[in-house]
Amino acid sequence: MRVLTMAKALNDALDVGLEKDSHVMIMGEDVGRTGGVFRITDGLAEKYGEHRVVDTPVAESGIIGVAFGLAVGGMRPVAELQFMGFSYPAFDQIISHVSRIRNRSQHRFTAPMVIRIPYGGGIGAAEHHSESAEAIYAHTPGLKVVVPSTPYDAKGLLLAAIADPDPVVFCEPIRLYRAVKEEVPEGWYEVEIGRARVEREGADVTLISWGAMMLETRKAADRLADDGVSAEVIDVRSLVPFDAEAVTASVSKTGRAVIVHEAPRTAGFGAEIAATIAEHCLYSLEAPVLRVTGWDSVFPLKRSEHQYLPSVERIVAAARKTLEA
Amino acid sequence: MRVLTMAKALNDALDVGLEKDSHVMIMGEDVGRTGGVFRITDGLAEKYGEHRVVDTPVAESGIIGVAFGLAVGGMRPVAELQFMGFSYPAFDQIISHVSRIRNRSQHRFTAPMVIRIPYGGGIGAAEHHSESAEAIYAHTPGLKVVVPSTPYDAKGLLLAAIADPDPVVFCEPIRLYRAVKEEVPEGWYEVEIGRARVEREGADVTLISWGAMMLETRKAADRLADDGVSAEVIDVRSLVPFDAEAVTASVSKTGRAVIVHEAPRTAGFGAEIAATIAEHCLYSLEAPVLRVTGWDSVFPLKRSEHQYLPSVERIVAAARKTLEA
Amino acid sequence: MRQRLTPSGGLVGEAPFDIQLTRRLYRAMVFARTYDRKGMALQKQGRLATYAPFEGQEAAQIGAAAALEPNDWVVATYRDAALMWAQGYPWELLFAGRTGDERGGSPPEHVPVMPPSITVGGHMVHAVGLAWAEKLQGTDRIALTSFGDGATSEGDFHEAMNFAAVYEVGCIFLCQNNGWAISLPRERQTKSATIAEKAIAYGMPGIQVDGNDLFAVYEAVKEAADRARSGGGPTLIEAVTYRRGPHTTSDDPNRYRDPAEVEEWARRDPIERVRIYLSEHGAWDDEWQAAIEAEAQAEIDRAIELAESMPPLGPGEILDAMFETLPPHLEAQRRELVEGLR
Amino acid sequence: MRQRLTPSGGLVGEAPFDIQLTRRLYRAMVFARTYDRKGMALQKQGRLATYAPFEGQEAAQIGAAAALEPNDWVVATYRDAALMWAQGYPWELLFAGRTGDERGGSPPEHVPVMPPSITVGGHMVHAVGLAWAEKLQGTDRIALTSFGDGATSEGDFHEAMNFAAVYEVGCIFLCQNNGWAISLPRERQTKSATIAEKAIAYGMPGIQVDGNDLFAVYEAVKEAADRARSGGGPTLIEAVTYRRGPHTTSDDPNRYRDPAEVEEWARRDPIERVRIYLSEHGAWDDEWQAAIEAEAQAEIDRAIELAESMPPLGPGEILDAMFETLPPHLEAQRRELVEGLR
Ligand SMILES: Cc1ncc(C[n+]2csc(CCOP(=O)(O)OP(=O)(O)O)c2C)c(N)n1
Ligand SMILES: Cc1ncc(C[n+]2csc(CCOP(=O)(O)OP(=O)(O)O)c2C)c(N)n1
Ligand SMILES: [Mg+2]
Ligand SMILES: [Mg+2]
Repeated sequence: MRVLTMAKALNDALDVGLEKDSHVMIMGEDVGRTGGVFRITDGLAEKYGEHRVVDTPVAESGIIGVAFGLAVGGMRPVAELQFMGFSYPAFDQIISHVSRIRNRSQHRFTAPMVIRIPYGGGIGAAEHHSESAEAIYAHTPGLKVVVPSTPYDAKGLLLAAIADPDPVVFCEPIRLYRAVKEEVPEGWYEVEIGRARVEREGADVTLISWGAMMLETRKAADRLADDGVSAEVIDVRSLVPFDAEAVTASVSKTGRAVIVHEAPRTAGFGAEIAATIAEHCLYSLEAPVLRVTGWDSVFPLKRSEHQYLPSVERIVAAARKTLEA
Repeated sequence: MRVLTMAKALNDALDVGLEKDSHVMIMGEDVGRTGGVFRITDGLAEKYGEHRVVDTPVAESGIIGVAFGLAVGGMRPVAELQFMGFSYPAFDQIISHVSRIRNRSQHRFTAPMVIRIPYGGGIGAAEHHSESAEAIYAHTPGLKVVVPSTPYDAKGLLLAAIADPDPVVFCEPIRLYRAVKEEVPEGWYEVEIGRARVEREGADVTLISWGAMMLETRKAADRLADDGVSAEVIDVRSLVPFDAEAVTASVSKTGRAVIVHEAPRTAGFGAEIAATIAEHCLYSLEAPVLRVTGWDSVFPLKRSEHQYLPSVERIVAAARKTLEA
Repeated sequence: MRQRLTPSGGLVGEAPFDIQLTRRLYRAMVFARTYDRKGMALQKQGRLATYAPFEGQEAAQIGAAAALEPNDWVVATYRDAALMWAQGYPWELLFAGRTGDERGGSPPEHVPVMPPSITVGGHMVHAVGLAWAEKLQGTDRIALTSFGDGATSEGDFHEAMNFAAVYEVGCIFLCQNNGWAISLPRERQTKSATIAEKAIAYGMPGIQVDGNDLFAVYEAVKEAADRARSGGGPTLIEAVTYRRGPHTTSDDPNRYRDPAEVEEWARRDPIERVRIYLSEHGAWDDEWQAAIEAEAQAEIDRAIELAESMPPLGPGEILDAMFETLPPHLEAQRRELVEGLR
Repeated sequence: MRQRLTPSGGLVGEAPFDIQLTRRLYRAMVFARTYDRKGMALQKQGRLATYAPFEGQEAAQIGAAAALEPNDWVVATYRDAALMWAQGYPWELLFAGRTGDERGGSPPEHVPVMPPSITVGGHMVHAVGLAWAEKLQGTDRIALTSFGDGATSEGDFHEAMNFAAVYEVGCIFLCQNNGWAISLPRERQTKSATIAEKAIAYGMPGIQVDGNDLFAVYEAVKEAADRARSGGGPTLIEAVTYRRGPHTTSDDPNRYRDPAEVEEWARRDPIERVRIYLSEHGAWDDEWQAAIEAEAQAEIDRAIELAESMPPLGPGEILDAMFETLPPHLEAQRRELVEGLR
């Protein structure tokens, strides 16, 4: 089987999606001729034409609002917002319209569309280019919110998102685009939206994360293993619907939980997970539920990025703390 | 002392603010001649002139972005967004600019401004008019987020917000504008931002809420008292900074917590509070931390509002559940 | 400003259609006004939530719809009940929305009208997307979006106009400039002399018409529709009219505007001028007037009855349209909801 | 399109200022280009994060700044280093920002220039607010905001223009139309024939000038500044220029544009035409050129050294400018941060 990066796996998913259904179209800033700033749409405009892979003006609200109209009108748009920091001008369209039309019209109109958003830090990018606003979308009823951390999941989840009858915010961890390669099947396959993945079984503590932070989380589990601590690692993959069952089953078993994300801590999605655990696993808990997260600050510029992002050390230290508790 | 509604107390705070500092100005849709759709700015344009109480075009991003420029330029704007549902078009300005300029410029430029946002449901309003998006603002580093539930706090917190050197999102529970009256001092006084208020002491369970849900929460505490259950009631008042100390002190004492808010549950601010409790009070907890919240749905229209809003019954039932656990 | 029918019913140039159609549209305007006045009255009785009246804007709405084909898209606002109805949206659903029932947003399958937009400005881009979807799917359906003068201040107006022109989609932008955005008069919303000239910024034709003139509105929209349908792209139409009532039933216009202005505009009534015209052509009499008013009354009464006899959404049903299939957390919340209502 | 100086250095009409000032501005443009090329070179060495070059746009930026008073506000973008520097922003801070240091956003107290906007379109409203603040405080300071052609597609452009005109604030909107928004050419961004004519939509004067023409840009901005300062309100200026480099160092323009276009524009170089003009007036020679190039090189090198010798923010300092005083939760996080770095 072909071994692909996440970037290529996503490109492949879009290719397969465009191929299969003539209603699928791609739109966004620079997605056409130049193949997107991360080259995720590379070659697709040439292959499918500029009416199916459409460069748009620099106007995020317009992109999402027009994509919404396209979706209601029978198309299956996959809209790219260049960076999560540039999804904010489209926020009103996403929250007031995209997420609500099915309810507003009681199923009469629907917006089956995908909003692809490169997100997260760790590449020394300029201001606004390292945002992690997934909790904001997760707090918006009517959206599904998905974050792959592997090439296989990226393709399978993106195809599931394209097939989904409801709008999906598809968060792509920039740092993972080219960080790892793995085998990715050809053609159409789906990874079910709403299922976490227990990436590694363990007995002593559950490490819960998603997106690029899976890199550090995996390493932290390795580090803990070296010291004889058996960490279970869960890749959440889907924030909405959130697989509460997978998380509570694991924490009920291990009695300890550390949640890792790079978004700011306060009211981040880690809080939701901790709250879920506090509600459902209290009697199994042997230690406080800890969060290792970005700080309640602006994401720093290149020189100070390392101060912000959760490190392997911080994750290991938190896990140890739960073990000592 | 005068006995005022929250609406009048807010009007009074603005009056005192405009009076005291000629840099204070009010801007927003219909805030001038007609005194705002909720009459919070009633009479102020007449008293201070239309250059200090300014009607704006219908353009929320413009209102906040221009207010931001005014603040950086030395003014103290108090911008009104007509309903929280109409704060979304301004979201980019709030998150990308208002909340960040101090950090972006390392204290060189600042945006001391207040964003007043009527919010919440319960008055049978049209679509988009009953939003509770406080968690989104609370998740935005660089903003303070305040929610009064009494006329006294409303005035004191609004004056504190006007005096604050940093931007404050000031959420005004629509349902409380005219629901209760209380004594409100004349002139300038401040209620410190960042302090919760233990509204009622109790021993058995802590009920934590803010905004309009304080009405139901108080009633639930009464109902519980009738049955011999002593509930401690905390009005959070300030989501950022959040008074974790007040909450953890209380829950450490009672061993039980029920958090009440009307925003959708997933990733709502209740999750943050539950997570804080799960981290800091685990060894005192005698029951799972419960949340009584709005559902993960669009806020329903008038005829079904009662299905959505947390009721006294639901709060009482949750408290009982923690007591039976 | 284009005009075909003066306030005193005089024709300027030629009538765009025959007397039969004029009578039909006159009748539609009478229906619309009946609905609107009933809406105001019902709200005062507490039977509707906030109501936004459109009295005085009937020609703009009925005239525009008359120029469309039955399956053209309409994407309009809280003040566009007449337009939406004329394109097929049933009165009872328009009422149902106002009683505070989600099902008011769900027109029958064959009606190409979106539920009314409550946010100002955000819906125009949707019409652009719909028009584009039709173009991509090779149909000849077009889209008309209606909005107020105030809405042109929103950034989304700009983005919608720009996208429509860039992709040359068949979208008609119908601005009902009714002089006010709640309490803000047109002159203080924007410095451009007209709304129509804003079209220049997008390389799009812009037309200003007398919005109280059924013929002129019809003609302008027809021209735009023909252009749109034949691939000529979008058009901005400014229909100059007036909001004779309050912004909504929660509003008190006496706080900010001179009643004399309202009287002035009452004299330019869009229905009366068609009545005079018809009358002068021997196509109107008291009897017919009484007959259509009675019909209108009956139809509107029936619509209210239908709307009010709808049982409210059952316990838990408020969650049922959040997704095509409820995910587990919503299933759980639904159970909790039903439990909590017991 | 207004022009005062042709690509071959010929004067059209009169020069807007004397030879001495022309020499000063020529020198400034040489400094700007030196900075810009150094920026590209340093990025390739990995010493700067992404860099957005402005080669070819020097006249637009230096000409605009020359028409301002020293305390007028400038609110500009990632591609406006020359403009910002000309208004007092130190080179070393411009570099510092590009190395990825927050202190690059903190100009000295007396410099009325906002840190560069990285988001497209969102900063223009800020300039409107600043200009309004000055008006309300009774000063005669005005504000100039600079942005690209692509930025005019954003809703915030529309809202900024509209607010500026409605409140008649002293704000100059300077659009550097450099032909491209990353890979999207000007013609596919919007259907209007020019950017300048978008001003009509706001009842504002709009001027299109040759943006590679120092004299024409200066003159247009001066005219707008005079109007703004005397209470005449805002102006939109479209400076037609060209982005000769890539969008940023992460971009490969060969994927989407014809190199012939770049060559074409190299022949319209904004610096060269001033050189010819000066030379023809006996105010330029090789020696002086060598001297100012050396000065520029030295100043830019010193700036880099300053920027690179800045120690990075110390542990925990990334939190210190979140609020005037750190609230308890940030104090706690700060301790956790410092702890975690040990
Ligand atoms: C985004 C948004 N902002 C504010 C409002 C509140 N609001 C409702 S109608 C209105 C005025 C709209 O004026 P106009 O577009 O002229 O339409 P009209 O009501 O006159 O028909 C405002 C400000 C809203 N509904 N949506
Ligand atoms: C709100 C927002 N959307 C998208 C981007 C990504 N982006 C950066 S520059 C740019 C193109 C801007 O073009 P233009 O305004 O013409 O300025 P230029 O780069 O040509 O100077 C884009 C799309 C951004 N920075 N901000
Ligand atoms: Mg209006
Ligand atoms: Mg450009």
